[in-house]
Amino acid sequence: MTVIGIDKVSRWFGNVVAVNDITMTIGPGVTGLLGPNGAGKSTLISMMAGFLAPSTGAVTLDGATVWRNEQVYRQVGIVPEREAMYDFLTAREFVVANAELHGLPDPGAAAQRALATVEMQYAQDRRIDTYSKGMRQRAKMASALVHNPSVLLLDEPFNGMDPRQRLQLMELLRRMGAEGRTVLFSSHILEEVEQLAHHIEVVVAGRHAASGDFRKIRRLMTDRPHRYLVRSSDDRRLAAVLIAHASTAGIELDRTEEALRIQAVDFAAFTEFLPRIARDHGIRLFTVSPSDESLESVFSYLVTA
Amino acid sequence: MSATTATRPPGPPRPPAGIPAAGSGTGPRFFHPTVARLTYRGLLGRRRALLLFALPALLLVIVGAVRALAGADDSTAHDVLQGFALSGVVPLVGVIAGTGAIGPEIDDGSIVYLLSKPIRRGTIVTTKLLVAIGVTVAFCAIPTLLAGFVLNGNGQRLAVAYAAASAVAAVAYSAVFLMLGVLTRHAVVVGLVYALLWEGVIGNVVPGARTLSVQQWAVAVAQKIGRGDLISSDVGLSTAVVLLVLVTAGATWFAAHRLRGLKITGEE
Amino acid sequence: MSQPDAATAAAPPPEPSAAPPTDVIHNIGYRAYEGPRLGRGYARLSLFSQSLRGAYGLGRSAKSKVLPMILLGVMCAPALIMVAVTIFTHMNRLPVQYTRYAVLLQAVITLFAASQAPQSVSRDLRFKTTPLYFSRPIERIDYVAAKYAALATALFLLTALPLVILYVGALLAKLGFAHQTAGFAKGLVSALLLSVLFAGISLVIAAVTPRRGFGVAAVIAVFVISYAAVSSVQGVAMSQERYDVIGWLGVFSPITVIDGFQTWFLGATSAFPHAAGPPSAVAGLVYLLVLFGVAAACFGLLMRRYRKVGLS
Amino acid sequence: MIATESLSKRYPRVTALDRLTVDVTPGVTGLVGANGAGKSTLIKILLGLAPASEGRAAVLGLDVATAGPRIRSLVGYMPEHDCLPPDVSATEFVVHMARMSGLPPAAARERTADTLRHVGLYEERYRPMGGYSTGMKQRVKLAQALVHDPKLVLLDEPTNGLDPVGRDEMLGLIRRVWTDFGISVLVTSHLLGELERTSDHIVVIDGGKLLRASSTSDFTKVTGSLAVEVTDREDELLDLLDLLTAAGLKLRRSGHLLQVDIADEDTYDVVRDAVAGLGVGLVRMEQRRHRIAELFIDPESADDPAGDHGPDHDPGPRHDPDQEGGSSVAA
Repeated sequence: MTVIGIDKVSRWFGNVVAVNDITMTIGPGVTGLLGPNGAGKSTLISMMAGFLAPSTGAVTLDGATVWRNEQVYRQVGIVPEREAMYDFLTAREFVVANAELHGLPDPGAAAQRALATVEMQYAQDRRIDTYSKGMRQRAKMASALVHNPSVLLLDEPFNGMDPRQRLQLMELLRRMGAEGRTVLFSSHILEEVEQLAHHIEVVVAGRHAASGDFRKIRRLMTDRPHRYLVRSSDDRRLAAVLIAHASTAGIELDRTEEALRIQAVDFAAFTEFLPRIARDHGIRLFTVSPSDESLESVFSYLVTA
Repeated sequence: MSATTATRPPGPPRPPAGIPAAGSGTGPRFFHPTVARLTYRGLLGRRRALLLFALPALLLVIVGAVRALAGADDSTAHDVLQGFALSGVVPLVGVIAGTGAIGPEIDDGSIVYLLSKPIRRGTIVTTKLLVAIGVTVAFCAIPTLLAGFVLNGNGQRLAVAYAAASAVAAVAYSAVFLMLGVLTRHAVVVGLVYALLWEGVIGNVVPGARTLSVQQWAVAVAQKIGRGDLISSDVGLSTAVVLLVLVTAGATWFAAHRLRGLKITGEE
Repeated sequence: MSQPDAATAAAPPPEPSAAPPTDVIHNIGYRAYEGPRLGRGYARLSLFSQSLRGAYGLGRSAKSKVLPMILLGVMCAPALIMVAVTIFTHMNRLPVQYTRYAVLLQAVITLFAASQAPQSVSRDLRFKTTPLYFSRPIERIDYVAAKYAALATALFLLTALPLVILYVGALLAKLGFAHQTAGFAKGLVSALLLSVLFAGISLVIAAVTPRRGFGVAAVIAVFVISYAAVSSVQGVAMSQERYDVIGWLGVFSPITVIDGFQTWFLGATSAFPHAAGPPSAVAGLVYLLVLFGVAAACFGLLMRRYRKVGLS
Repeated sequence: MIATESLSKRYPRVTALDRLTVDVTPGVTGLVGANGAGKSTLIKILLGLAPASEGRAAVLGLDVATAGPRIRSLVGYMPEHDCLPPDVSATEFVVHMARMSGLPPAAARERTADTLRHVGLYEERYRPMGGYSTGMKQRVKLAQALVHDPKLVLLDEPTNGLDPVGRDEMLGLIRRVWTDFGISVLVTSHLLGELERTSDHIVVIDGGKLLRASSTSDFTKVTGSLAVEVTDREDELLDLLDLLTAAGLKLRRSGHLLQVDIADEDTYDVVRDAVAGLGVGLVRMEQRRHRIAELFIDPESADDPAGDHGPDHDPGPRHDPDQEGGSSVAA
């Protein structure tokens, strides 16, 4: 169980502030780091990886300072965003070298374990420069896993992967998280983050915008009515009873969709009221579909707030 | 927007199968064989390695032509060894090997695989330096020795003297260019300008600059070894040795210092 | 008013319905293009002119104009001085032969080739613009030919402009017209051949690497090292009084190839030690073959280089 | 627009395309394929830049083997990677590319100004491109593919590297290229959800072979199962599970969702009443749609498109089966 602590961290480059007074704690499980381009995600990951000193504040790993502390790498595995590796090596040579650099007692065996984890043994004796993007990504992954780290930092790991490779990597990260490792990855693909991460950290313009389960974050946005699309056996009657209820701010009939579009101001009251009232009036509900509950909506609310 | 703090769910229960298998405690201090292997393969595995072979080959071709033209002539041998081998081939090979030992890795970002390991960064620098020195010596001092024997059969011990000078210069050049490789992405260009202009032209022409030229320090060593009075340096041997050691150690320390503070961010 | 005057004048007082509409919303949405699509030859010419202009920094940032313009200035300055000296001291000939000028200023020419060849081709590789070119109606040979021709033309401008200055100056100084014209013509011929040779060699080197710095350094290194090697061995041959060897050695570096060629075929005075040009007709022929062979080989190598550069 | 017939491309070590026969009609067509297997090779062949090993292909009715330059003057191409020199302005660059496509100088300038405006680049078009954001660069790349008014554009991963907002804007732009400009689009992407939103048709290539090609609505047909989510409290979810099971419904849990097989119309009422009876909130109840991703799932877990693996290790939030309420599917 390893915890990354980020305490009042800022990082500036000249007058440009990339990370602005961020405090967060990343614990075991899978955490997604989100933010628009240029929000400071890479800077933050670089600081967690010990590649960049915070201008102020402290980045720690189980209490130990990360910057200029090579010993933390015994517990940290890093999958960098950049593609370059030692292309003139085979994956096996590359991962063995990484194991040796970690000073592992049996580098060969450790490398085989790591390559097996990412299912790359079939291609381990080919030079890395013959690999596709997805294979490279897995070789990078193997090198990060070879010393069995308790922390994994991945910067845009899904970049350039095809659908099947994405599914495989997602499965692998999920497994790593389930084993109790602290897995932090950044991504722009909200669909994937939604499927993978228990927990998200959102950074906007260098500031820490939100933290937690995105659905719970959504519920905290009490100033944003929840939008619903509801289809029923009797839309007009349903609309009439709903509009009388305090949880509902507005209803309109969408003729193209043949459904009701509802704005609910009190999420809890509305979701409980709807099935009850429908039952009491004998209205059959076909579709009850929230249209801004997805991570995508939550994210865009956070970014534009 | 209201404050957003959601409680996080408890993490998955099981700890990792085994917290990192600790290595052998304190690692090697000056030389890490794996770093050396990666460096060495990187140097000889990239396209610029061709230049490492081309320059000594060119030296030997020219030397062969000169020998055929002029026979075994001490003065000619001295001119070629100093004017072409020591002031041309050695700095150029030094640039390629010195910057090539670390520059490309920093440039393409693959250095993170070395830096994200429990290894002192000083060790990475000294290991890479040793490899660069080895390569430079192999591709300079040995061809120079051969060239000397071809030219005049080691008359006045010129071959040995200049081979030794090449080796000494190789050490200093490797350190200086390795440092350049850490400092700037344009290390090869800066290094070439330095090698061609300072060492090749100014160091040979402007008297004052000669005291501050690795080449002249190396010549001081050659002067000590060679017989006869063909070889002459503007710098005394002891000054030369002190300067060589200072430059080598200083450059190495500075490279290590900069590598410790090397910032690595994403693509931008 | 959009109505043409003639129409208004000819027409009777306009009725309200025929009046041009004054309240309109024009459609500024997407417009289809119905005009001509000029195809391959035009595209090749566009690439040529863009590359040629680019060699002098035209159409690029102010910073990139600095070096080529300075080099052009440095290249012309000695010619201007010589012309001035010739005119004011009433010399009866120019202080330098037309054919010798480029040899004297080879360092400037080398610097120009070394700085502009990579800017022409390495940049396309580095910023991966090449795929965009090949997605246009040109073929590989068009790209290579346009780039080659553009750099050769840029070099020719660089080497020929000072010759023009010399020639005009010579005529102003009233030196013999026929003699000067013949010398000028020979100078232009070898400037042209030099441009083709230098352009080819520097483009081949530059096309190997996407990194401009490497390209610049490598081109300079190749020209300087080959010249240094040739002249140092020539020096040794000189001290051994082996003049025929001096003549032969010239084939091993670009500028000495030009020197040997113009010595044999254009009757120029050689810049080799002891002015020892090619020693025999065979040697002269070899110089000719080397000159054209290397240029052709460079073109071939460039074609080969871009064979694999499709879209990725 | 594009028709291939038994098109194959074999390299010494791999077969990139294996007897591919597809017919791409006007509109927006999404192209999905595994990495290193066929996509870029197909684009090369379509542009007449690489010969096919076997089979035929025609673009806009022109044979790729003989009419390469003609095709390339009528087709636009936006590469996946960066391709913009940083020290040139967008205007300079796009004008040059317009001329490379055969537009006379005056037309090249006018169309550049128009096209840059259409892709949403305004005062920054005179600044060197080195200072552009990823989103702006993608717009310039799109502009250079459109500037000569092609009949078809090939867009290779146009949303690569964009953040969510930038991606939305780019997808909107791609839709407009077809609906407003009347230019057909072939767009590749690894993000299947993105293609479901943008494309009229989708072609899936796997291992160089055609896996499936059909309209997007065919890919995303509704399934016979109902996704139900209630206000998330673990106990209530389990209670609901028991209640519905007791009512004789077939269902399984997947993360915080229950997937209920729709037996008949009454199923809706059973669910409604159970939720109302428990007094919990009904967050979601909608018919699941098929997703393209299902094509890439191993058969044994085929009913589980998001790759969830049962409740024993909670994978966290699942993807909404149909987050845009059905309106996302371009018909």
